[in-house]
Amino acid sequence: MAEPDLFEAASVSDRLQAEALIVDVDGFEGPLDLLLTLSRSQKVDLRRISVLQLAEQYLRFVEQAKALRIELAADYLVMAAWLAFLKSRLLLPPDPTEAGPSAEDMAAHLAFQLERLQAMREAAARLMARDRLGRDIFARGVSEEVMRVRRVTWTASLLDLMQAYARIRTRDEFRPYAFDRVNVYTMEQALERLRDLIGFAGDWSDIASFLPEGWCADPARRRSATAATFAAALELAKQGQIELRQSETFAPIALRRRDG
Amino acid sequence: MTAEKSLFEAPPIAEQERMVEAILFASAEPVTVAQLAERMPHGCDPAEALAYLRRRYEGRGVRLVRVGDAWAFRTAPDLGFLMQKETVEQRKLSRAAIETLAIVAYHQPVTRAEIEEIRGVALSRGTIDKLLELEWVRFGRRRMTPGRPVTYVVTQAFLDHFGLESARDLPGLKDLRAAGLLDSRPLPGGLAGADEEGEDAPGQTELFED
Amino acid sequence: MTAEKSLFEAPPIAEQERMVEAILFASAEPVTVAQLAERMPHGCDPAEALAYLRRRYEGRGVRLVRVGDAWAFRTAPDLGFLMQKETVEQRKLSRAAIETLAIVAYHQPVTRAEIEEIRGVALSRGTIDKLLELEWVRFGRRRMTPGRPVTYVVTQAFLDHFGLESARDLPGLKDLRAAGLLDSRPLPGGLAGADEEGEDAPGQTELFED
Repeated sequence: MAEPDLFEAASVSDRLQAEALIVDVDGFEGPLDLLLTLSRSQKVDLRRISVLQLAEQYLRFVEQAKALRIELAADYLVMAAWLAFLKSRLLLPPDPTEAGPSAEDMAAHLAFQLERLQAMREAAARLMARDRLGRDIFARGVSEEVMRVRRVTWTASLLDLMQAYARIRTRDEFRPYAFDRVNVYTMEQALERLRDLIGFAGDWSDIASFLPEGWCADPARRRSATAATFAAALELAKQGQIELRQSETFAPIALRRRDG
Repeated sequence: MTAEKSLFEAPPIAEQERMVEAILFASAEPVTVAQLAERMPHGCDPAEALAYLRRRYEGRGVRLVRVGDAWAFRTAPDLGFLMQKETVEQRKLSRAAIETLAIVAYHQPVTRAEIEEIRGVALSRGTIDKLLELEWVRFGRRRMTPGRPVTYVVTQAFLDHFGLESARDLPGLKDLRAAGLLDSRPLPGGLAGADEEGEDAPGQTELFED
Repeated sequence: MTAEKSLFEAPPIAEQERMVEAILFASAEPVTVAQLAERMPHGCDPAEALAYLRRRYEGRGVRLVRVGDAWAFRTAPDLGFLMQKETVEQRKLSRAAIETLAIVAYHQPVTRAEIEEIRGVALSRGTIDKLLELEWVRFGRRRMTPGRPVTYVVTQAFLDHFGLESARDLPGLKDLRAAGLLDSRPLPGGLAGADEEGEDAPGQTELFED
């Protein structure tokens, strides 16, 4: 660790650069980007980078950020934890009983990721520097306007299609209420049934026992019948024909005929 | 580059001819000699370059023609018959048609009733007819349910038009969401999970399922 | 030369060359060989005509260029300086969008998770959206791995914009491949988990579909 690094840099300009790095943490596109920037201070080919040194640089960066009370996003801290782990694995002699990848494999993979990211950066730069249509190269300014046959074609882009589908699918919760006559048990039906049955309910009985036959198996139908029966029970209680009772929240609701 | 040394020497006439060729090609309107001179390096002689260029294109598929006091490339008159396809007028599909098409693509094979169920409105006759006529949608197998309704599926022409390799490659709701095309507002009532499998399950069952 | 004995003989090749020239000149968009064949008289061989035409325009102010399986006339790159008037304002792409575009181009077909793995950061919502909107990127085949994630590939418009004949002509592609930098190597032990979320997790539902 005798080599000078970014944060022990002697010269003022190096130190200023280091501070700029810290303050500009928002300018980085994630921890890998930051690592790539840090790796440049080693001034070697990415293939010969010292991952251990890089891990130390990164951890120091995180500490400095903490000292300066700069909030780092979670993924920077995850990376810091992983690098701290990697660093300890690299420094300690390998534990033969430990399963999983060796510290060297992990370090090599990190170096590979950095190299690959760097390669993509360079590729992107080369791509953007090419002669580009509309800037360096030009298409025909006018398409020929020989209007002999006017044929209408209908067009739509994939984006239109997807947006339409997304629109429909997110509209579901706002769509006009369509009445499902097959699977909906109405309050009127429930009232009628309850009125007929409460004559037999002299004692407390679970409201669930009043559900109509054939409405208990299918969850959707049971839900509808339960809701209607409950509403009907409330209505009858309001009219003073029955009493309702529930021992605690979510406990079964029981009803009985009200005498007198 | 040519522009630099032009202070002293105009580019060779062959080079000037190339310049006129490129300018006329890329311009949306006919270009006058004065406009050419303005855009070309100092000392150029666009009129002379034009004369060479005109000769070069004699008898070719396009010709250099004079339009008023300006110049433009035009298709050779005898080849006008080839230009019929250029007159095609492109119109956007109606919203109803796009939505119907999207539903067929994502839910195929799908019946008319199911399309109406998902869109929440009746399907007008013209909408499906238009999609059939475009050959983006065709009839699929009849559904083996009472009434044996016909189903609709998308065609190879549909896949070609939308640059898809198969209907299975249509992005799912999660992809739409990831691409920012869909609000990630969760659906109410525990439907949040159901919509992830949207590509496979017909929509109406989701509305009522647990 | 003519494959079928047609009632009428195909026009001489010089005439076919003129036809291809006229059609391509008239269109701002690249035209495929199949589209040319469709518009030209029966028995024509557009591919051969194209070869002649390309040679004819070598070194001219406009050139015949190949874009994927299509062809177009484009101005010569060295004359771009004359065209300031025609220059269309290029909207500046974000750094994330540029990198994502390069990754799609060099690694295609590529999934969202792979893009995130390479960049080491989650892909923000608008990034892919922007590239889809520019029509530089489109959806490719779904990957046949758990979750069947969609993949992204570059389009013909991308090739056209960057003056590439095909995706194989991407600058430096061979070297990158030789250096193993286009491999997708699994990470030993797993680094920062953020990359693997979205793509696979919701897909599980598909494994359990009926």
